[in-house]
Amino acid sequence: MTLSYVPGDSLAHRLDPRSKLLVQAGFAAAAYAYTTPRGLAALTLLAVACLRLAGGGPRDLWTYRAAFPVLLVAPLVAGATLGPPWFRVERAATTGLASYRVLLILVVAAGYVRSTPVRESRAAIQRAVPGKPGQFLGTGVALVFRFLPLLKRDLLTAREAVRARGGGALPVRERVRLVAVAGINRAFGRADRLGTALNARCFAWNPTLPRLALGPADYPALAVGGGLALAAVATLA
Amino acid sequence: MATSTESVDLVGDEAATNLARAALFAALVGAFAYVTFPNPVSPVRVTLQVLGVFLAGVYLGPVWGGASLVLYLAAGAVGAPVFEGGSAGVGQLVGQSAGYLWSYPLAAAAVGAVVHRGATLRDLDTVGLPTLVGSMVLGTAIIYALGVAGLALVLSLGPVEAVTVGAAAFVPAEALKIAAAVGIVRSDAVAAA
Amino acid sequence: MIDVDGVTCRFDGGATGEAGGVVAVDDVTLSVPDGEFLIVAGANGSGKTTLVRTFNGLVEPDAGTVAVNGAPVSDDLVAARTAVGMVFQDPRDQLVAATVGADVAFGPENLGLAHEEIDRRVDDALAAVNMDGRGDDRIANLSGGERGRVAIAGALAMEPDHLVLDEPFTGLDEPARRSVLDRLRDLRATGTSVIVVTHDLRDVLGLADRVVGLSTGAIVVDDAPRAATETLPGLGVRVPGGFDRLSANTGSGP
Amino acid sequence: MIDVDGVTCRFDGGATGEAGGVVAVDDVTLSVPDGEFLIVAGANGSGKTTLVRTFNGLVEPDAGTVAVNGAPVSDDLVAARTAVGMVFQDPRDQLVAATVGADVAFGPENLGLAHEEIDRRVDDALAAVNMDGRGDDRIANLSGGERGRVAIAGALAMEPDHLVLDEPFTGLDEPARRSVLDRLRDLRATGTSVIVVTHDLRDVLGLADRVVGLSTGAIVVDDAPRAATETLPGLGVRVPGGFDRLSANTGSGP
Ligand SMILES: Nc1ncnc2c1ncn2[C@@H]1O[C@H](COP(=O)(O)OP(=O)(O)OP(=O)(O)O)[C@@H](O)[C@H]1O
Ligand SMILES: Nc1ncnc2c1ncn2[C@@H]1O[C@H](COP(=O)(O)OP(=O)(O)OP(=O)(O)O)[C@@H](O)[C@H]1O
Ligand SMILES: O=C(O)CCCC[C@@H]1SC[C@@H]2NC(=O)N[C@@H]21
Ligand SMILES: [Mg+2]
Ligand SMILES: [Mg+2]
Repeated sequence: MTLSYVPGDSLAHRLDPRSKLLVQAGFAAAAYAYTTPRGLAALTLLAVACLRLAGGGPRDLWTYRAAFPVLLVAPLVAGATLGPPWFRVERAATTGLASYRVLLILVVAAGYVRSTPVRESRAAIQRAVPGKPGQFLGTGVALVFRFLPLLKRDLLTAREAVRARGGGALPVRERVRLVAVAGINRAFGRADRLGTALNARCFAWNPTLPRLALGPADYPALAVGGGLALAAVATLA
Repeated sequence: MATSTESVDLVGDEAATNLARAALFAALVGAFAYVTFPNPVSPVRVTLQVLGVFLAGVYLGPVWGGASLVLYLAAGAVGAPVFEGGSAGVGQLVGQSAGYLWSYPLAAAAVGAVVHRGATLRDLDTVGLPTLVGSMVLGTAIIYALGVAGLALVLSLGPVEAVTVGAAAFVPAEALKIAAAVGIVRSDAVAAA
Repeated sequence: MIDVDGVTCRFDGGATGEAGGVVAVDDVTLSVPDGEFLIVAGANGSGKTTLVRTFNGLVEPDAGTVAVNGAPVSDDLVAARTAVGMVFQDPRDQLVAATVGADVAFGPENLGLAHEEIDRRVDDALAAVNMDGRGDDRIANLSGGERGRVAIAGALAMEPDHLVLDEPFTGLDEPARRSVLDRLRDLRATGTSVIVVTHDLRDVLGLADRVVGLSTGAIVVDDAPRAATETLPGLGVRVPGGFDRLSANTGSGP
Repeated sequence: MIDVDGVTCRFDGGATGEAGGVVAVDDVTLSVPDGEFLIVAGANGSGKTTLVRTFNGLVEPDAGTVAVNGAPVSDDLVAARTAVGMVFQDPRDQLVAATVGADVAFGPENLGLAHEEIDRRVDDALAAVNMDGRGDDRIANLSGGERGRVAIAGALAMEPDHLVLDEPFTGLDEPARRSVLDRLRDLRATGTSVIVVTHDLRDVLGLADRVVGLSTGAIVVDDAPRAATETLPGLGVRVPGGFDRLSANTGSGP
């Protein structure tokens, strides 16, 4: 299970991707500005609300499991010292709060990811970044999404081909080598064929952008995002 | 029936192919992010991402290699499951491994610049082994520098701890990845890019 | 109008990677008037795909020129690519988006059309390949024939002046094939030239105005369908059992 | 002998990614005796490819079992894969080596055969698809039909007990198709069962012993060719203009 877009009609699904990106950015800034027990307690409520409003739950966080050991061990590493007193609680606590802050930011991001289809992200990017850089980022990002399953497929079909043709009994190392080389070769070929396809289909710098429009629900969201960002700036100033 | 073509600004054959390749390598780094092993000496996991970063620099050169990793970060930010273990979202870009992630475009560009001695690509068969390995060592140094700085900043670690956890623990793994990259680049079965 | 004048395409090393190279297209001269339905026939490896790819500049000839609507392709790629729509031999090579609707919309979006116009074209094109209402399907999950149909829809949605289809019917089931043929007939009636590449004439001969037969890259037949069918079997091309039985076979004779 | 017993295959989410999923194969029971020439026909998306991929374990059924030569596929995948040779719908999915000869030899090498035997099989298989002497060609440089022919050769060289071909003739020119059909006829005579997946019966009906028609994953026809052709057009399958005209059309009637 990886974290990805899940069709639905939750509040977050109806929001404009730009509002959601602003909320995320504001949240991250606030989390850095208020890395205190009270600040993080308040932000915890907000983070959980964000994920809930996107129809998500604890299961969505499972994809971040790789981050958990770092977040857990970092405070211990930070607290440990090479001489007496061997462990300094206040340093461990500081790092512990920093770890927890990262977790909260991940929770909010999960809400965005599960409620925003690729097309909308692409449109948001292309509207936020004007001109060719925006088109490069927008289309490029859409292509990355497109390649991910294909790459998996290329490796899988390379494996299937090897198996279907009696390679199943080969030693593991040989199979891995065959699949890796064939898979990478296929992927390279695919990129070039995709380039040709883009050309044949008039791939242009200035296409019609997908429709995006702020709805009534976006204004409170923009206010939350903006407010968080302002609050963060206020403490830093 | 005639469509007015004056306003259509075609990307152009070469740029479109380069964009496709850049996206492909971004996806490849993403696929490599799924391959993770626990590191016995560090809580940070070993991943294959860095191998993808090396290959992007080698095959695409400094400009498109760097651009490829920019796409990688952007795609991850808006939700492609391309970061460590299939995670995604803006959060990761300010999280504890943020330093590593932001270093990838720079590292790929550096690898590409050393291998190709400039912006125009040269035939990989003419690139000597020392250049190839040297470029990747430089790339690794950039990744560690930013990665360690990121750990220190984000998790408020001291310099010694950050270097231990964030760099020293990965040196053997990175050596293996450099060897694998050399193997792939030198394999004539891969008639790449 | 597409004008091909003395075009030759060589592949370095060719299939065997040997010196000398392969001549895939050999001094071809050909002109396709607007509104013509042309079949390009020939055995495997006879150069059909390579030839039609010069029409929109995907392959650059080593000698000779191609002009579309009077302008040389090499001078104005934008014009050539918008004027010549192409369905690739392998649909997988052509699909660029993740869902059916997004893929069919890709071309029209690049033309910078208005949203309503894009939506109309997408609906229209999907209907022509019997894929109405499947815009949200994921391309990765389609069956082989469904993929081929989406590729055709993507080219139809461009509403090009000239439409090139490289073996378009191979994976299509009977209703889809009929529906596409109906659309091609309509397009021809509105002045679009339609160029179908194939080595199986049974499905399309009834619609054709003219057949060009290739052998090792050179034109060996260029004639009306009825006359061409006499030479074609010698080229490794399938023709209908009897020309007069055609309409019974394809259900789509004129 | 291939025994398919109550097989159902579901795809999570199906094409639309919606909850519930798509039932690609729906409770299929079927048995293919040795030496039978079976056609599996059906419209695009009717589940043909998914069904035959269960025969060698490339798709695992969600319910039901498949047994090859008496042994359940899931118990011994390696045995199933050596007994059932398969030509994929898209030849690109199947090719694993860089050159034609190396690719065709790949399967026999995995069987651990002697070099002379491997060489004999490779030459034999390439001859059957009219690609004699092209062993050194690079696969990346082949035309679409040539690639399809190499894929078929790769399966023939395995000399499997059962040979499954998923729409094998779509890209093949007429001489190649005849040559492959001749080889299939010989194989059947030596007791190999041949299973051809298609939605165009015109090319193969003359050789078939039996036709199974699928519609949305379920078997709706299972009959002798002549009888089956009456129901099949309703399923979106192309049949010869008239059954008796078949041999004239395909040039390969029995
Ligand atoms: N990229 C390439 N490099 C070298 N040779 C090539 C390349 N592409 C095609 N060829 C060779 O050029 C010749 C013509 O190929 P082309 O694809 O045009 O044939 P085709 O008529 O479309 O055949 P098919 O019916 O099989 O699709 C073939 O001999 C092929 O092997
Ligand atoms: N990986 C997949 N995920 C989800 N759905 C799939 C997947 N593969 C196939 N399907 C769906 O299952 C159904 C049967 O597909 P299958 O490929 O077996 O059809 P087919 O009969 O071989 O069609 P064709 O003639 O087009 O090749 C189709 O509706 C298809 O969209
Ligand atoms: O969150 C991410 O996706 C970034 C993970 C970073 C892992 C770093 S990269 C350098 C070092 N070498 C490894 O194998 N892992 C770490
Ligand atoms: Mg071709
Ligand atoms: Mg199929």
